[in-house]
Amino acid sequence: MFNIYCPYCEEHREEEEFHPSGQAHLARPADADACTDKEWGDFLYFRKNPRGLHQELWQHTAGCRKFFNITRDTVSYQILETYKVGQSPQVKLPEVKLEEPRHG
Amino acid sequence: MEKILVSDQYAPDSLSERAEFGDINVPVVETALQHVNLRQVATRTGSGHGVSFSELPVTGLLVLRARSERAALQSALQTTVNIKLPDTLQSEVSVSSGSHKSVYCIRWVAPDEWMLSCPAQDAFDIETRLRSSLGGNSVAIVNVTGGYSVLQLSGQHANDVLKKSTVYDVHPQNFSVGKVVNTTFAKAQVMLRCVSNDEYELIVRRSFADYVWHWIQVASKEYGLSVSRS
Amino acid sequence: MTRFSGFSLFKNALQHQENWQRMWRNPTPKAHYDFIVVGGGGHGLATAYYLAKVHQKSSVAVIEKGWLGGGNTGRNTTIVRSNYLWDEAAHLYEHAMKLWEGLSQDLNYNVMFSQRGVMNLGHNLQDMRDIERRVNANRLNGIDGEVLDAKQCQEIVPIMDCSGSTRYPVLGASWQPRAGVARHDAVAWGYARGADQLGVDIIQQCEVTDILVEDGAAIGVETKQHGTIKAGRIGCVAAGHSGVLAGMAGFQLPIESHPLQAFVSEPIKPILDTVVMSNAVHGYMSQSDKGDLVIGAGIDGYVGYGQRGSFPVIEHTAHAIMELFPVVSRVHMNRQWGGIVDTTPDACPILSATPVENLFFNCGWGTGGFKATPGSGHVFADLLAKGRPNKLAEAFSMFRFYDGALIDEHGAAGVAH
Amino acid sequence: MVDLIQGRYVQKNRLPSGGRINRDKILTFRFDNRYYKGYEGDTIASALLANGVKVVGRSFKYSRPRGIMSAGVEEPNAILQVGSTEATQVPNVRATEQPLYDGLVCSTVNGWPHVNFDVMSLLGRIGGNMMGPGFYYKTFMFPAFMWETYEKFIRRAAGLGRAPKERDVDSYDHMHHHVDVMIVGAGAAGLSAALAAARTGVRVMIADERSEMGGGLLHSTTSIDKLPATQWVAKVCHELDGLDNVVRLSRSVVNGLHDHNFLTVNERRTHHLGDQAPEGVTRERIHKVRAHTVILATGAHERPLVFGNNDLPGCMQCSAVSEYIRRYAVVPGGSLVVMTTNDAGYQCAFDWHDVGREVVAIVDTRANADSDVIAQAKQREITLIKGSAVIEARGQGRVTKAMVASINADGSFVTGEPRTLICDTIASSGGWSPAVHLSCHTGSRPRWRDDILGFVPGETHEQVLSAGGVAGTQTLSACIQEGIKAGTEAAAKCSNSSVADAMSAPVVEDELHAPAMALYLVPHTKAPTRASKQFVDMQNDVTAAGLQVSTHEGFESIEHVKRYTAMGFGTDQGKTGNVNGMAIVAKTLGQSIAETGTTVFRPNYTPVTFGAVAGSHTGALFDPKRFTPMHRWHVEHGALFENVGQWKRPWYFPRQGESMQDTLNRECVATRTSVGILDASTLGKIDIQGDDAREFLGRVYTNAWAKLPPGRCRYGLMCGEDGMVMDDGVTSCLAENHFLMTTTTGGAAHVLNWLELYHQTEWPELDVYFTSVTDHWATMTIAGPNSRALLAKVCSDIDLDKDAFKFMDWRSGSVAGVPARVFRISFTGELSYEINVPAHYGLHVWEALFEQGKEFDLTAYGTESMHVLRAEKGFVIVGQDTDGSITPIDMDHAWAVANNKPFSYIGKRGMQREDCLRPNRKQLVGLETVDPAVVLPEGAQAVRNPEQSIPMTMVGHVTSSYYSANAGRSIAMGVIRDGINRHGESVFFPLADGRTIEARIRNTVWVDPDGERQKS
Repeated sequence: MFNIYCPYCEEHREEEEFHPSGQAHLARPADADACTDKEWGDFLYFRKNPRGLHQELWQHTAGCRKFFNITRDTVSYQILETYKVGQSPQVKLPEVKLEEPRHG
Repeated sequence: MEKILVSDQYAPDSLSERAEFGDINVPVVETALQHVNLRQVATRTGSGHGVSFSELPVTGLLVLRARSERAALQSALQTTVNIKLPDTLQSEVSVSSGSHKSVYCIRWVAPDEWMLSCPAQDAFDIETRLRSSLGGNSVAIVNVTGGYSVLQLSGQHANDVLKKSTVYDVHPQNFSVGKVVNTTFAKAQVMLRCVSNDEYELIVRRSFADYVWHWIQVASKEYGLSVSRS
Repeated sequence: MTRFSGFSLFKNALQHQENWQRMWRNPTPKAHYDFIVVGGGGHGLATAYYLAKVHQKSSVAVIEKGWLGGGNTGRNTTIVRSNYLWDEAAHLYEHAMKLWEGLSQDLNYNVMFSQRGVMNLGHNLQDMRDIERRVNANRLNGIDGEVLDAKQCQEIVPIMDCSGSTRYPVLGASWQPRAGVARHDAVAWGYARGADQLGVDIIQQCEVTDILVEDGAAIGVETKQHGTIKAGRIGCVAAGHSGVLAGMAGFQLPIESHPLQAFVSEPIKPILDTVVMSNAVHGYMSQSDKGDLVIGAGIDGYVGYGQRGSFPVIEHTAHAIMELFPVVSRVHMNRQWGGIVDTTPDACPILSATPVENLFFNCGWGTGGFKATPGSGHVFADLLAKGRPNKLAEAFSMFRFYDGALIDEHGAAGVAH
Repeated sequence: MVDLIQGRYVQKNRLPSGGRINRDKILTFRFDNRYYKGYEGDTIASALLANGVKVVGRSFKYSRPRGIMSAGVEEPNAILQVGSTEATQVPNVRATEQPLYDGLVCSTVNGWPHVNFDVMSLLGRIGGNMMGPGFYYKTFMFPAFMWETYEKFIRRAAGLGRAPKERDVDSYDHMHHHVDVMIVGAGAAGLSAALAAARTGVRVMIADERSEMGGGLLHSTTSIDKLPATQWVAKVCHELDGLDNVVRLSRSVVNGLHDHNFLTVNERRTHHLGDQAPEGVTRERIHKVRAHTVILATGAHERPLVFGNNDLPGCMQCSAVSEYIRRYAVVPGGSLVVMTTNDAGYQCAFDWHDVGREVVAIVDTRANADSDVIAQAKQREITLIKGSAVIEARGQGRVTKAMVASINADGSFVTGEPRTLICDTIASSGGWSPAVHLSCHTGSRPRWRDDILGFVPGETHEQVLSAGGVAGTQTLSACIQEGIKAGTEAAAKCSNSSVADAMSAPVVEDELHAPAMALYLVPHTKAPTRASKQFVDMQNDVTAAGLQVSTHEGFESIEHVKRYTAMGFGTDQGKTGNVNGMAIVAKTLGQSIAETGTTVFRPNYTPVTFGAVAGSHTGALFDPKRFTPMHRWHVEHGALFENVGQWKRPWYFPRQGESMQDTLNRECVATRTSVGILDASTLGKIDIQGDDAREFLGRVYTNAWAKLPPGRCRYGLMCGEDGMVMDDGVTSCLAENHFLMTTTTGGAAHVLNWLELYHQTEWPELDVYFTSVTDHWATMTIAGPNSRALLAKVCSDIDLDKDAFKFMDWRSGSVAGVPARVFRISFTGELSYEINVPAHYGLHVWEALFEQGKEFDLTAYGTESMHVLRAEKGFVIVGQDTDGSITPIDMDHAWAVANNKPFSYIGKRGMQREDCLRPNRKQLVGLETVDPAVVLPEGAQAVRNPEQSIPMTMVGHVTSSYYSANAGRSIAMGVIRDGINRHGESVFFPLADGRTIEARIRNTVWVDPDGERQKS
């Protein structure tokens, strides 16, 4: 069970106070109406799901109710950093090769 | 389909004597635990005093929100109720008058959120004065007086009851007098304040108050629970 | 290869068990196969088995990075049922159910498929509406199902608290008599033995490190232990690792891999002869032939490949189990563990071509993978053999997440596991 | 009766003095219907051994008699049923762990008619040869239909103990702790670590599974700082108890070490007192501990050696023999043969010898070992047989002989003729397996060390240290030193004021040790498949031969072998067997143990009751019940309640003699003809303030909000980004920058988080604040033609004139003397007011309305009538009429979709995806049964052609269906493919009971189609 540092409360708190909200830094397309079905589908459903370092969004639901980001290793479950929404992570993630998938 | 549902009761010691009321123009105020009739329970308990419990009368509660205009809120508070926003996270600022302690108390909730408590009858007035003092500033004030029940837990085993109930580190070394945290309380949530050594304030959502009361009864069993009149 | 029977057991007993044959070979991989199945769990081995058996493919390899059945096959709570709400899912799982019903004989390997019935409880009025809806749909799809009231539930499961005095009283249930449980490891081993007998090369301890793509088409895999192995078509069936494999081929999947936890009690004398599931209070339980109570929990909310989750999930499940079966209070929980489940947004699998030609994925089974094993392998073998989906697979294309034709099994109660 | 039997069962193996037992407190207990006596301080196992009881169980597969093998948690055999009443039955209690108390009742879990004369053992002897590994997979397949019959027989043999049939009388709880240093295990290393850490002032917790701390020191003969070890232990415990920064937990098993140093500790608070916990005390407690640093000082388990018939009662671990003698003053037999690969094994022979019983021989598998203990053996004139091994035990139901033969140097074969030694106990020691279990729980893999012949904790990314036996350390002085070092280091990590050298190492004199021999399976003159059974995992009857056969069959991974043979899957989780098993597999495959793999343990270290895991969250505290301010009134007026999420909502208010339908008819008719009242307090309510509140609403709702003026309300529809309906409710404009949003009861929390998510992550630039006010407001809806007249009686400061206070207006004023917000909105289609007052006035206002409503026969109605009334008007309930696959267009709510808004609101793009635009989607329609008396079942599936064969093509289903007294017929709603274009067509509903109901598709409005009433 995780021990999570809330960057807003500036304390470590137990996982039970938090709720995970999926991949971090998912940006809603600025011009949603101009998106193709594929672009919209990518935003809606397709995720990095890495085995290793991952940036994810959590909410301090039982505490300050703020959303914030965590860089966490999805295998060792170690949390490398937590940072506020709008801030940039300090831990660099490995490059992932991603070609443009064809819509077949 | 045969539908089975149970007629539901509150937690033990439930239905109390009905409050009498005649003239409808005299509103009857009910706290969340009115049905338990704690006053009556208080006269009956005598078994051990490891933990003492009480429900405060309806307390005025205002949620205060401000981001960039925190300073404006600060000064509005100072002019209206002469109180400051807490400087540090998870802390409170109280103002007392006379024999009453904490007539006003502001608790840190989040970087842009505080909870102000005050006498119930003042809540509307304070809200109005704050609003007029703030003018067009982007600050939110919400009267949530009816939304919560304010409970007090004290005694030499009060801290043990908290350890059974919340995941937060309530060891006095970490949770010292004047600290306020929002955290879990069993399967409910609580705004928890360390009022003094072995004395804690629990602000819980009104609809959960009965559950919290029931939980406290079970968790205090081994220490002896006494209910104090409030 | 020895056929298993009472006679072979007797004969081997006389020979002090010294003459059993290997169940599968340990072949050295060839440079090229017509078909490579990545992943030696139940689904992958079943795929290989049906490629060889139904489609008479002779050049098939299964590549497994660890040991056969070492992923979710050996970690799940072994429930088999087919009473899914939506037509597409119901047809796929019922296809699997029909294969389950003859599987031990087909494989000559007793997978201990025990049709002891599965009960999905309803605890509120909306649960009961959803149960009615699902059972009605099942019946018209030719899948057995009944709606039970609380009294009938009590008769089938005497240890369950159906008194009505619980926090969320049991109002009724859906009941699929043909559903049940099977012995998970045996499924992998049975398929492995069957596939090996039909000439499939099963290569264990061989980790795929890259999927080789040329001109938009997959041509083989790079492995850690055996270098490059080329292939005509590649099928990835690696629950818990699908996203990683897709990344090797250069695309993402609509999948997140989450921990799913389960636990067993110590063996006790039988008290539960069926499978009881409750989504509303989050827990399900059956009892194995050894006497262990096998209990499943909900999914942890974060991505996790650690084959473990967080303790509160275990606690919540224990609360639910105690609520339903108060007599287990003094029974001991023995062991807990976790699997990695690939969850999709609509709680339905992906059996699909991909943006890379000759590369196919069978993944996203979420919590429902084990029960589909024979059907999944059968349908995926067809997809690999022919290169295009058959009627059962059609709806499960990964591209449904672009056009929006989701099959939303989240929408119906009692179907998440 | 007790006295009668007592004479026959004297404690013949109890020594006249010694041990850590209280001889003044004699305890009587019952084992398999016979009474025995023991002393306070005994475990069941020590008391049984004292009484000369040999057989305590039958094995699972072969039904062989089994005796007590160990003295601790690693015990595989002595698994008992404990409990004197039905409600206090506990299955599968390890006799070696359970303290004895007066009146304890226990019994063996297998064996019929008696554990000493088990019929099944005949079957086991005959069938045992057939039941090799994988037995079940290879048979019972023919004929296929017989499997279920076979399985019934298999299940009959299932299980060890039994669950009680009654509800538990005891309670359980949890407690959270946050500490700097958590020490697991209170042997020499753990106690040293605790003291070293505690003296620095950091927060320390130490937990140990036994009733007394001290571990092996409690039966040790050595001295520490010139004190007997037991006195040193007492001194340390005393000091720890005097420090207020220390929590010391005995009888507390650390069962799990989870991520980020979170530990679960199972404290058995009353197991030593009796069946049932004393009043007010929980039977077990789980301490949930978050620690900065964890020190594992869990020690090691002695490995018994694997040899022929090593499961016979009388075969024990060497250390267990010592422990019984020295701690419990019990000698488990008369004549002892010791077999050991190491020096530690000698101690039990000395202990046995020193209390005056016969040591037949010490059989040392090493040919040339030389060390202090060997000298001591000679001093005692104990027969020492070097370079040999006990290759087989013999005896009927208990050991009577040991077959001893010389073996070669690496222990792979027998070199000499076996000879027979007469004895009743064979103690063996194959070395020590560090108790690495906890170190594995977060994914770390233990590492094999050839020098200590055991696995030690592997690399970890957590702050976890190990000290003592678990780290492979074998001398007492080193254990203590490591403990001090770990304690000091751990304390320094979390404290600035670390006291350097808070503790110096006590003086301990170690003996000279000779290296141990690597031996696991003792060779036999015959191959394992032909020799008498050599057990590796006693509980699951896994033999050396079974392991070899498995590898021959292709199960080469240790994980495969374990699963194929069930090795390590017992309740002891392979504490004594796993390493032996791995060694045997490694040897069969010609690999080293390190190559063969490692053994990974999962929580729990020892089994823990479900009651303990659940804690207090059972029964009435399973889940919170949320009550509205008017709940008391509902209870007093006979309401039946419906669970809606955690809320208790009045479902309906039956009167004497009414059926449910009678009640609904009465409630619905009263509402439409006079006035009804609904407690709507559970609706989610969110206060929204800020200059951009309006803009924000426009982005999260599908419809337009730009022009809603203060004083007005509007229905809003909310979708997910996929365009599917997610929630709905009325939102009111309180002021230009202030709104009150309502949500469904079940959706309240989700919607608030949804708004926060979008505000905090997507649109932080918008000036807006959200606050839940659900609990603040008591909400009551009065509906019906008389609702205005009723309101007028309790409200004098709002102009209720129909033109002054119009439909979809809201006003503030006072109701029954209480400040209120009154909303003229309607979910029934009637003239209707929703009165909101602060919750503490809720009951007052509610009762005032009833007081004043007498003349209108004001009728309370519940959620069921609310459903009927809204369905009569075609109003949907999100979550009932929708299921996450319905767009606003599908719901026939195109009117609530404003696609000309400048911002692409949430859901807009989603509902324009290809599949959402296709024809033939399921759409919400009314369904009118041909027979008006027939009510369609909710959930019934629709087909266009009822004559088709199965599988049928289904075109939709019924979402809501009721009998409507107001419409005088059944009414229903459902989703039907292309339904909006097919009004007037028939669909058919084939039901499970054989009926097929025909219904015509129509609009969803059954009452007041023009909507005149709500505007009246």
